[in-house]
Amino acid sequence: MIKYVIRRLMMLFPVMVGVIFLVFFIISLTPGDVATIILGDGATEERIKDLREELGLDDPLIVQYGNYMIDLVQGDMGKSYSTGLSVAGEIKQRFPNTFKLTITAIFLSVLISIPIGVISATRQYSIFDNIGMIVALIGISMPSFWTGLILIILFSLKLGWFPSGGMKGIMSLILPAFTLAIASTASITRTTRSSMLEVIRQDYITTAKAKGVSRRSVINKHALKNALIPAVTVIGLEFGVLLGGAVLTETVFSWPGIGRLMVESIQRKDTPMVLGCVIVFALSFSIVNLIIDILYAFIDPRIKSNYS
Amino acid sequence: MDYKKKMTMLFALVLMSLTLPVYAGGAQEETEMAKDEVVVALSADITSLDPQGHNDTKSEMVSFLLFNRLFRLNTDFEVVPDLAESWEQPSDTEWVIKIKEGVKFHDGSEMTAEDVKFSMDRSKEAPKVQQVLSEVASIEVVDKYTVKFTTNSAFAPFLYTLVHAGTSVIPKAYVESGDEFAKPIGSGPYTFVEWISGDQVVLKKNEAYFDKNNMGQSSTITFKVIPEGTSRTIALETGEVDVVPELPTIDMNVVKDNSDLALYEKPSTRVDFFAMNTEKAPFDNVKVRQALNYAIDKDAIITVAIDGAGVKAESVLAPSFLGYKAGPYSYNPAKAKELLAAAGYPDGFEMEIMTSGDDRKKIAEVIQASLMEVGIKASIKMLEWGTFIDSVLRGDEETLILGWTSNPDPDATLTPHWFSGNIGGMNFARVNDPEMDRMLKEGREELDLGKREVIYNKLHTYIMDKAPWVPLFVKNNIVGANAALKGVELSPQGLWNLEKLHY
Amino acid sequence: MKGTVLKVENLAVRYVTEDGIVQAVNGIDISVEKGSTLGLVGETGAGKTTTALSVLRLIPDPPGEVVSGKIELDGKALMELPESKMEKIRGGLVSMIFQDPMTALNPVLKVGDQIAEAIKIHQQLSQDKALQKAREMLEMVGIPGARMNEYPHQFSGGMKQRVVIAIALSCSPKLLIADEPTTALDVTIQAQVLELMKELKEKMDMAMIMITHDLGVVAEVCDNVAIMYAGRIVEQGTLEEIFNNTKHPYTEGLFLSIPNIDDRKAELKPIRGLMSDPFNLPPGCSFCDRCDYAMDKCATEKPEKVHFSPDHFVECHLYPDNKEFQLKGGKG
Amino acid sequence: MSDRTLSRKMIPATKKRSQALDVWKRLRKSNSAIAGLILIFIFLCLAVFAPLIADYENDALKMNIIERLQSPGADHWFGTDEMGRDIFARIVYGTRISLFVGVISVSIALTLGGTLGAIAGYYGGKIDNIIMRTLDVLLAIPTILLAITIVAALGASILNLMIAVGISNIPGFARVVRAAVLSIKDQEFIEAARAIGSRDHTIILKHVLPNSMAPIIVFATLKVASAIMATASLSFIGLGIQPPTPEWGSMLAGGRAYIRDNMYIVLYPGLAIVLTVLSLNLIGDGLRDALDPKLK
Repeated sequence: MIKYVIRRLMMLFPVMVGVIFLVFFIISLTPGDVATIILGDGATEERIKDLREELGLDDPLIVQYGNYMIDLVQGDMGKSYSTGLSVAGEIKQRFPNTFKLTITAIFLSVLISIPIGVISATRQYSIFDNIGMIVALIGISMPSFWTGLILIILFSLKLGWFPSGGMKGIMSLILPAFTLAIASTASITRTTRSSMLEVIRQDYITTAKAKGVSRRSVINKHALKNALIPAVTVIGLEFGVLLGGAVLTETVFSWPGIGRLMVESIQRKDTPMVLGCVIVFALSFSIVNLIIDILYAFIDPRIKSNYS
Repeated sequence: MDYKKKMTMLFALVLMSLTLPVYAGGAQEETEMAKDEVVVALSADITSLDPQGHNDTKSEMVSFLLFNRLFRLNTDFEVVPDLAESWEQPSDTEWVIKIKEGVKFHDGSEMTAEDVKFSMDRSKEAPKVQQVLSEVASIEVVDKYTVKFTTNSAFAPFLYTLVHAGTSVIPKAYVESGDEFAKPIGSGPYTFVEWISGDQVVLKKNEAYFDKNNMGQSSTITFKVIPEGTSRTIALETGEVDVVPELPTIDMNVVKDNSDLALYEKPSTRVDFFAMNTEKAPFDNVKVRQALNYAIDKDAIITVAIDGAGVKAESVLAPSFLGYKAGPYSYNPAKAKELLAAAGYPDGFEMEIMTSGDDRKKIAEVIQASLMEVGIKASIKMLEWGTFIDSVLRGDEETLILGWTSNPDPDATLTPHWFSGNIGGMNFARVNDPEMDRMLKEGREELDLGKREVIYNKLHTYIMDKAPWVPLFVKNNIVGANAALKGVELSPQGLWNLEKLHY
Repeated sequence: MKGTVLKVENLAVRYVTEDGIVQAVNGIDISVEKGSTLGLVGETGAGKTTTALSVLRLIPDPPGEVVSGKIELDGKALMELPESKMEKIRGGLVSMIFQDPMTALNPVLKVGDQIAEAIKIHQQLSQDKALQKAREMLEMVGIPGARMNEYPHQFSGGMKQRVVIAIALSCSPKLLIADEPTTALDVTIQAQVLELMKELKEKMDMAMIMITHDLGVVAEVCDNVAIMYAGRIVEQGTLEEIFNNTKHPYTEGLFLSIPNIDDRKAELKPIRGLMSDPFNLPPGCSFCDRCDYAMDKCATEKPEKVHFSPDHFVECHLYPDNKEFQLKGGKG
Repeated sequence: MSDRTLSRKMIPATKKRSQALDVWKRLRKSNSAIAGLILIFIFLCLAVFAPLIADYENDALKMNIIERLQSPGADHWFGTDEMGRDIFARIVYGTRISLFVGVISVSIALTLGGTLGAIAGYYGGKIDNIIMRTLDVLLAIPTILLAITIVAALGASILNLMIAVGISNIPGFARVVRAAVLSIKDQEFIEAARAIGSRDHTIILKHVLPNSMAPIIVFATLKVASAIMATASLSFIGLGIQPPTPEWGSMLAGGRAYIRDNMYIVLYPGLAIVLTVLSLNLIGDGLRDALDPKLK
């Protein structure tokens, strides 16, 4: 098991190296000269040239990439082009906020979608099944900035239940987390429902019933645990969707997270900051999926014995 | 225990562990009833706490509270002394300025001429603000409280350059300590408490401020970052913030109709304009440029883009500027068509409008619609700000939309925009006209106000005749605030003198 | 005889699907005496499993529905019981062993827990006591008690079937229904498992229904045999009567399609054709289009029961008029 | 029931037709999928017959300051926007753009990702490893963030938007196609094709892909929906389709400041997105259920 985790972590390295190169490459395509952008209006040719040299912008892309990687290995993510602040420091401040938001959203979404999925499956084709699924699907069909604004108007302006934005206390977490959560409710509900449908047709469910296990207990003890296995995979994948969704939600709810930071940095062509954000996004996404894979072992004993 | 219960418990636990510490903070805040705190909404985070490390209005608001400059602008944009005690001009190129004695930095040390020189030298080198003092050749310390500036040539608007945040005086010892402005030390009416990236900047009143007449009024000022316009207005309505310096014009009525809120409006000096690249056909043809001046419906732009919160711009500067003169154009599509036909484009042509930002996008759309009326097919190219500026400097654009706020001396705006040497810089229309260059030089070197006015008068007429721009409008600054908030002052640049805000 | 454990009368079950209605069981009568074994024989789709599930009232609904029938288990009329009472009966009075041990055990629960669960439900024991009993059951079916903490995937097929048997027998049911318990197993394991079941049956004095299509298994363990075809019992009798005095052409066909160990050169004579479309059963005898003896009326009239002894009956048009009719035994 | 089990075991050629029929039969049973199909059909009609419904130049593009910000009524069914353009007309024409962007970007992803996935799945081994590990790089970046980065690099335009959304969906399609190919490539009829000497690309194109189409179609349907959503998200960030093109996402993003006083400006484009995305999802879900014999 530990061996497996280590092997998986090792596999992260080539992926991260690739991710960084890819982003490096894409950003290099972005029009606009960083030096000009940093210096802004009225900068002299000479100053621009100096700065380009200072930042190593005239080196071939591959050299710039190499230099970045060398620094990165030494734990140095560089300084933001636009603010001069340390990228690592900035990310350290911002990332926990995004993490807090996405984790809460995942839990909210699980809390909503697993019961809907289970009930829909046990009452396939019932009204609940139809309505439950449609409600879940409406969730992913709404652009989150639109939903967010409507929620703010409704729940903070009209009803005054929650703050309209910012990051102060548990109350301020609810609206953004909910906005984020409803976007991923559908796929988790969908997966739970279909895997539940599959599971409740399995022989071992009949075995359990034949033992005299009550209906409730058959669902909760025998079926759910099996049905959760595919659902858990989707939860892992949805984490990525949520991280992406955070970009919009953070803007609407003035949440000081890393998603907003990344978009702002892309717009400023702030390469070190964008790279820092991407690294953190990719790492956390990969690690969450690793955790999910490990989680399988606790749900599904068959997988545990496959680890080597 | 069944799995549902387990999941619920797990969720509750995670939620608690995530939010408990934060929640404690929230509760504390609620018990603090006395309203001695002012929360200002910002549309974007500040970029730096180093007054010479930024060049944007948000960071400037914070810098103005933390630091002092030798001079400052009052709400009418007149230069008034800040740190300066007295000043004189021994020659056309020399300025000797004496600073107030006994000004203390937040760490208790005293400000000297040494700090002033250090700050100005640093400013000239700082990438973001190096252009501010570009006319200054050297700075010398005369005595403990006196410095001497020498400019490259006679430079009438010199004092105006010393109001820029980039010329803030910072303690030499602090900068040399290598803290890199993590906890900035200034001399201003407020001291630094914390900056939570992307969230807020908190400042505390400086009880030992040297200028007893301009002391900070409320004990804390918090700048909260709220990027989304609608959210900013709502935060004002729910009381989460006390003042919104950049209230979306669309929400003016919401604020007006709410008796708990107050709306402040004041004309700005910012001219939003449509510039044509005179190096590119068909905009090298003056008739085409004039045609566009007739074709664009400025009233529609004002209605659509800024909800009526402004006035038509008739020339390249705001009317309040020295030597202002309105141009001859009015909305007249028929005349525009005539001119286009005369220029050889009776059926119009295709062109591209380049700009950046959501507000300008709307302007672009109205222009696009106006031009459609006279047969010109315009496409809009939206770019990110950085990319936009870069493209503009390289002259990639055919036409562009931009706004320009400047210090109140006309030269600070006219020279960058019209001097041929600034092609590749802020000379957006890429105008290379010796006559214009001559008038500009004359204006900046003329120290007599009356004569300057005449020169600039002629210049306005000349520029508008050549018509490289279509000046669009001068927008009002709109500030929304809690009706109970006192000390809300506006300058042409917007919310001003924030140290006066209090309940 | 010591009394009747199970009595099924006129049971009819159908499945309503999108493609039509499947008449799975069409009015059958069964009774199982205490301590005896009834073999329910027929090919796939004949309705054997449906019959078994009806006894447990586990027909999946939808799409399945019991159209008519009375089921009496140990004197209780099951069709009238509320679901909560029925839960007490399942696994308590009557247990079932399923065809495929590979899928019959919950992959995510330890086998010990799966056995103990039934014990806990029916004998109101504490978790510890139930686990203790589960260990005993496991040992009884020949698996070391220490393996109770393992998961199903750690067991071989035969071992899994033993676990399933342990679950089924854990509460000493009066009736055990075994649905092709050996089909999915290797031939060598089959004999072991059968032997085990037989042994435990004797020991616990249970009645048993053995569902199978394997006449060898029937010969091994059954006292009585019912031959099912397309939802009907076409012939029923004691083991002796069915094997030595075969009356129904279908039964005969079954015998003719097994290889004869004594005469390896003998030609196999499989029953021709496929079983009739269950969505659309013919009005007469369901077997008639595959029957070598078919007559005109077979296609239109349902045959009546003809008794040869109190236990032995057949549903076939050959007999009402000529009770002495002899099947050709594959020779004609 | 037994005959159904049998029919599934039949040879692929006949299987395909009967399966399609079977799927349609089951799909028809699902009310929500049918509702989705009807809605999409309506939107398709709007897209195709847009010129019969409204005048592009005059209703959807032309500024009309006098009639700006009019509430929905007889003249303007969905009201007018801040430039006095008819929102209904813009939504009708927006259907073209939204569906186009969704379909094309998915086609890009399907073509590139599908090819990679098919090659990886069919050849397996080293090739599989190289392709999939490379795609892991793309997969490690959340889709929308990747799309944002790419659009920022290429500049905002319809084409670039489709490229960005397309590229960021490549790994998803590669995975689905690869899984589908894996499940089919060892079946006997593929062996048979190989035995009679068919070439690899013929086998992949003629035998493997047609038989692994089902999960791919489902995935593609759902992805068209998410591509439309991604376009809206990019508009919000300011990287959307350029004005005055009436695109739902940019109508929504551009009109969001009016949400307080003139709710309808964002209500109707929002509803258009919700309905389209919802119906695509309903169809996708219905198809998925109909294609999955286990879920019957």
